[in-house]
Amino acid sequence: MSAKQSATKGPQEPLAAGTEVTYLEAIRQGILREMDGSPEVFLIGEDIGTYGGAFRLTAGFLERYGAERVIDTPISESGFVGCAIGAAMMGMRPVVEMQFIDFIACAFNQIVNFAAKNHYRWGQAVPMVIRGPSGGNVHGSAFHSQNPEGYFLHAPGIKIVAPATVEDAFGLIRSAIRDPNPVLFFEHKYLYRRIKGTLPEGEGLVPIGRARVVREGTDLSVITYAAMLHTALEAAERLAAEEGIEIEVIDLRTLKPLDDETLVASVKKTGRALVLTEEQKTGSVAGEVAARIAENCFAWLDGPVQRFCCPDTPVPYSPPLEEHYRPNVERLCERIKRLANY
Amino acid sequence: MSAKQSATKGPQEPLAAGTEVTYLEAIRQGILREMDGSPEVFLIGEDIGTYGGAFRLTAGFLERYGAERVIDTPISESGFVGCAIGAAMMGMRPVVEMQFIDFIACAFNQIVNFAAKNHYRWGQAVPMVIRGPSGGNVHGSAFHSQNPEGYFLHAPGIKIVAPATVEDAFGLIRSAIRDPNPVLFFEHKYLYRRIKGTLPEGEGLVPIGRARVVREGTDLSVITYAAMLHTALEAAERLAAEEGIEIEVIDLRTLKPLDDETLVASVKKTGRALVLTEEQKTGSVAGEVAARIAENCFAWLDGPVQRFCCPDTPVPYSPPLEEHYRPNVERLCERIKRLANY
Amino acid sequence: MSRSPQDFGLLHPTVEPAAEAEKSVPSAPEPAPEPVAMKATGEVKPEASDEVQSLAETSLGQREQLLLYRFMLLNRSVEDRLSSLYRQNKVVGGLYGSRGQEAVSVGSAFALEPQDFIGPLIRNLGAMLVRGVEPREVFTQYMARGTSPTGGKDCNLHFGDVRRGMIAPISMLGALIPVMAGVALAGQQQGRNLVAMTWIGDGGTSTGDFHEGLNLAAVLNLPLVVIAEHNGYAYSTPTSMQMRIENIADRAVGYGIPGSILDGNDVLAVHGGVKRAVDRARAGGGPSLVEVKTFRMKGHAEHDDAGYVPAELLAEWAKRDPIERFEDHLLANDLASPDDLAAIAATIRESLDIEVDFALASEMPPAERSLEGVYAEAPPEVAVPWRAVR
Amino acid sequence: MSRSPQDFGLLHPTVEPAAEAEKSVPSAPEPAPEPVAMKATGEVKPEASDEVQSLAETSLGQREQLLLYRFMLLNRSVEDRLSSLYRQNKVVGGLYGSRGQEAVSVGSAFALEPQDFIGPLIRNLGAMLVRGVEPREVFTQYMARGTSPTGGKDCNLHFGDVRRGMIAPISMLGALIPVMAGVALAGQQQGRNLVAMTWIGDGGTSTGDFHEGLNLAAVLNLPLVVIAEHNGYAYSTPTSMQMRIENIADRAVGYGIPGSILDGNDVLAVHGGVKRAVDRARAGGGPSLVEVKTFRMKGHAEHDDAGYVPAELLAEWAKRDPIERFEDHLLANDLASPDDLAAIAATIRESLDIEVDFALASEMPPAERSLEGVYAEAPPEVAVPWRAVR
Ligand SMILES: Cc1ncc(C[n+]2csc(CCOP(=O)(O)OP(=O)(O)O)c2C)c(N)n1
Ligand SMILES: Cc1ncc(C[n+]2csc(CCOP(=O)(O)OP(=O)(O)O)c2C)c(N)n1
Ligand SMILES: [Mg+2]
Ligand SMILES: [Mg+2]
Repeated sequence: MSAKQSATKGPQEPLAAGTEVTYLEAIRQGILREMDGSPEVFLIGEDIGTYGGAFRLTAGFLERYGAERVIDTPISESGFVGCAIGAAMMGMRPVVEMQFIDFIACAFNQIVNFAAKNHYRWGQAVPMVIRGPSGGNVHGSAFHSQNPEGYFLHAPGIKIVAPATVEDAFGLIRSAIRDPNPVLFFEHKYLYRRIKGTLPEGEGLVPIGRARVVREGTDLSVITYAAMLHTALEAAERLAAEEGIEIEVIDLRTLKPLDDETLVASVKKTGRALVLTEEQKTGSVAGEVAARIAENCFAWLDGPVQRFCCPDTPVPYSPPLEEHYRPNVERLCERIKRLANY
Repeated sequence: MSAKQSATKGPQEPLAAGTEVTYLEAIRQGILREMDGSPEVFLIGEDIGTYGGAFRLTAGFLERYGAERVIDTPISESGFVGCAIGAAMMGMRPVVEMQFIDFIACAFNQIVNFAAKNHYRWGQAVPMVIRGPSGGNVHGSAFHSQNPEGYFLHAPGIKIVAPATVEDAFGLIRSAIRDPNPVLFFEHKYLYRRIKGTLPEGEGLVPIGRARVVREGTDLSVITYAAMLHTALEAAERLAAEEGIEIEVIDLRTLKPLDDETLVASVKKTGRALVLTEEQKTGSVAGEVAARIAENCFAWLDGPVQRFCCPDTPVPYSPPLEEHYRPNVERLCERIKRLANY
Repeated sequence: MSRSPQDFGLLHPTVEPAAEAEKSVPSAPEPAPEPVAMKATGEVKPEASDEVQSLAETSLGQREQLLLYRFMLLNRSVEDRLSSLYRQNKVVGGLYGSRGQEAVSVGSAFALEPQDFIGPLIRNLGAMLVRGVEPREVFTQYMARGTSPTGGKDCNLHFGDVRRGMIAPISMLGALIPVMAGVALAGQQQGRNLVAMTWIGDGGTSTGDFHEGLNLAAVLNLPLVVIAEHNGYAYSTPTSMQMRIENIADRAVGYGIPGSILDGNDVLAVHGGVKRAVDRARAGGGPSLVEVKTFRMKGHAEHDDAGYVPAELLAEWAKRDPIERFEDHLLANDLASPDDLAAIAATIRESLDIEVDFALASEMPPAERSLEGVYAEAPPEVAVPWRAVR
Repeated sequence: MSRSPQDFGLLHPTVEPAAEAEKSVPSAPEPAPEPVAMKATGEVKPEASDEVQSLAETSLGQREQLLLYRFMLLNRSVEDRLSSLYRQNKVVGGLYGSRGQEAVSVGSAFALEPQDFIGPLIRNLGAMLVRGVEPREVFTQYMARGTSPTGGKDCNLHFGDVRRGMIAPISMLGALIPVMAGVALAGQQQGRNLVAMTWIGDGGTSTGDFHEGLNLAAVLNLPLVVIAEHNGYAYSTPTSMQMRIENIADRAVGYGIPGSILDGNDVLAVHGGVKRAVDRARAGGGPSLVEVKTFRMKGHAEHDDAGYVPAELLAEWAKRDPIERFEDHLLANDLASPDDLAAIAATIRESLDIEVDFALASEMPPAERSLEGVYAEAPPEVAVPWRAVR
């Protein structure tokens, strides 16, 4: 498909509605439209210009928008996140790329102490996006596979978004760029070129703060996001076929602020909840979700709220280790069966 | 009391067992004993030598141990935490002071990516302590009042300790220094000079990883730590006297790894759990605790696991704002009554 | 270039000295005033990598010099009031001052244009006053009142106002430098022809963000002026334990940007030297690092008796008090009479009585306010029309 | 100073050239060998703040020079094997090489003593080999095998071994510098008389940790040598977009430490210049920043075709290939015959066959290992007896 080929190199044009694209292309298309529409939007990060980004997500952007809107930086995550904060306060809409999301740790102070607290402290909005490839399953080892959402969940003033589908990737990056707050946009690198979807008619905006019921079910709610959504859906199909268990699958999409309403409605309906995430279990988003369900759905629960996450270890490198570390469909089905029969 | 006076200035001698001391003095005494006992232990941080630290916790240490073991640094949290990591790998036992714990955000990458993951990655232990004043209630505003434990809870390889009593402060700082892993030791600055206790006979070590049942009760478990322990105990006394409700109060003491055993045993006994912490609620340690209880005690629960925390805002400055923001005895009693009557 | 207080929406009206009554329209430049010499008393020595500003000349005329004087005196007077409020337990939390450093904040901020931005730190009250901050804003902040610029949410000088070109810092030192680089970048992108200015202590130059921010600004050639306040100490840590160099300006070498050293207790030298950096930035010459040599004449904060500072050093620097020196200069050069200066002091005194009373009479904020405003509902407005960015 | 492979527990035995059969006891210094001149081909120019090493002299004798040669060739040969394993899909994840930069890693690590410590980055395989890393350790790491030094837990060169004086980096650039400063500090505290050495790319010098680490080391006067590998690019970013200066060595000025510039493609120049920094550090002279000018002859990683690097630049630097240059030198100065060099190459080839086979024959690690070892049960042993620290 020629549209898709142009996606990996050369200057970019917006692709037509209806075009089939990858998750990565959807993000690129979303940014492209926002940049076309708003001169305030600019990109900043390492190797995003000439090179087009480590994953080539911004290939062609430099040619299209010029060096004033596609800024290659020195290796200084704290520096360029700070720079984006300053520009955002001036009314610009910076979109910061972390080459790998793991490097966000180097900008932690700027994010949680400067960007996140600014509006509360003195009323000045900081509309910016920090995006980058997160997640594992690519044997990237401890520093190229992390899911840092758990670290930032605790920072008041931050929003966190983690799309699982092509449509959401497109609609959420656009909403993130338009949001007047600092938004962390965690892309899952395993999904970049592995899933496809269709570019919508119209703006295709997806609201921040709303979860989505991806599959309706009656027996148990699986709450998840990002790459694990696909694991959940596979398990749901298998369990429906093999065991007649009907799973409701919820894609959180936004991790902060959480969409309590959708969660609670689902769990009240099914009476059972399993939170599935790729995070290390302790201190995870999954823990926060589980705690909320436990608090808000107590009278409706027919079994304990369970979490299925990675264990509390760094992400291991070697394939057998990483496979053992990650939740997979088999083990998920087992857990669900146990909980469904609780 | 002359022993206590010497505590705030001049060279330090270990105080005798049985001496009544403040929480701050207990930490100093613990460090002093470890430094006397182990030449590997050294201190590093800002203004800890000549000045004796912003809270004078290390006053007199420079004179006693010399500049090689009490190292004043430039303002570079990432730099001196990194430096401590390197020294720790060499078999030293650095104790790093954050002048205020809020500044730990500047060393986030070194802590979660270097120190925490090192042993898992290549087998090299990193025995070090990072300690400093945390917590609010002193009108210190957004950057001198934080409880950062929620940020670090998610980092495999880290231990987190937060003592609430003089005895635990003494015993836990000693255990933290002896632990072969990176330990974050969060002192509560509100307690520094407000609570007293007695220096124990012997080493007085308190094991890391063990919670403590501070008050036995039958009706409801309040799980808490640090300054909020005292709020919980006050509420427990009041409710016992006024309502005949018997609260079991658990002091977590170690936040990572959590002592599931003690928690679970208590909640199985009381059937009701309220987690009380000074953190902002979302992404908190309280959430992790609640999720664990919900998962492990489901069949024993007579009411939802509840959290009583600060709201999801930065720490506000002005006294009425901060008082409104923090859990207090009155509101805690109300919550407990409601849950007890669930 | 002529400045008028209205350029910045300055100051409580009652403190305007009589001489200031007829003001020039901001956009109508006056003929360049006669340079007025000031006696050099600073001991600043040239170093290989530095340029030293001559203290013997200034582009500022009488009116501007009197403004400088008034801002310095106002700076000190506000802080003196705060000290006494502190002793009366009216200040909530710590109190930080800039005694002895007034020439730095005032002289440097005075080199800016209305469209420029500052990112002041805790010791840059003078710069904020120059930008039009009213003393009552500072008093209410320190006293945690509901009428404060942050409504009681944040403390001391931690407030900003983009309409007055002012970004609030966070406590973490260094963090503001990349942020001000971003302000400069946005100014460039938006065609606003602005300069961003910020300050950093000797201690703050040790932070990673100082390095990342300055390096980024240098590479992107941003109009950023960073003023390093070399005041002898970082809390209790002398500069010799903060860095292995004598002159912070030497750090400019590593960024390929101009570094200069100024006598920080000479407000004309500060203004002149900083003005050069500002002009260069505005002309597209990129960032500068301007070191000012000065001294912190009190403790780190009001609670700190600074017992670690040798008395001789304090005595030595007391002789170079920037306000007294400037008074001498004004008098010696017939720019003001003793009565003129007394009149300025009197109007400041009177106005501060009013400002303090306002703050004291203000209520604490309503408790529920603590829950408001975590998220913004609307983005900041872009202050100027866009130029085409492509 | 004479070195022997056993000093570092070096290398697979089969690659020892015959000339290396009788080895000196590590503690028995040999008489200083004749300096052997190498033809200077580097274009490195002196700058105000720099000292330029003469390329025309070395303290190393024939045996050491042959060792340098062997390590450089081994460095390249291991990487060539890795490239072909990568093409065969045997490498798990990315592959990073140091083609063209072998003289940097080898020449600098060769200036160390057995008690010293290195903190290598991804392009410092040569330094690790000098410290005694066996090629099989590298192959098994890149192939994620259970026999790898990390048991499959971490990738590529991310492994360390304090017994061989080697600290593993994390991916976050810059972070290793303060950590190596800490190694140097501990060495001082423990009276171990050691020097800590680490490397950083041109790009890595932009990080806050570079600044904080070097500044801290300077203030504490720690025996740390930081080698800045100026290799033209940081991933796709040319140095001109990373910093506004020509010479990274200029950054030393801001820390008050010596900065020097070396021809990074001349192993003798690297060794000589670094040795000076090492000697200074060991003698109590504190840290140094040593810039080596070199060039990254392949992409950032194996997947990167480096289309952004001008072909002429590559061609220019190809002429300065550090291994070929050193071969010319060895031959021209009768330090080796073509047969000698061929024999070294042959032994390397043979040994690498064995090493690769070992790695290929190794199993993947058992899955459950992923759960082990998050926490340490015991602290690291202190390697040397204590001196009194009080
Ligand atoms: C990152 C960081 N670490 C520590 C502190 C605590 N602290 C506040 S002010 C100060 C000293 C600042 O010294 P300097 O930068 O020289 O400024 P001065 O106070 O002299 O104006 C310190 C250590 C801080 N604010 N930020
Ligand atoms: C803090 C941080 N940000 C980004 C990266 C991603 N990254 C890996 S290598 C690299 C380029 C490094 O360039 P340089 O320091 O010059 O070393 P070289 O590769 O040229 O040896 C980048 C940006 C990283 N490893 N660490
Ligand atoms: Mg200072
Ligand atoms: Mg490079």
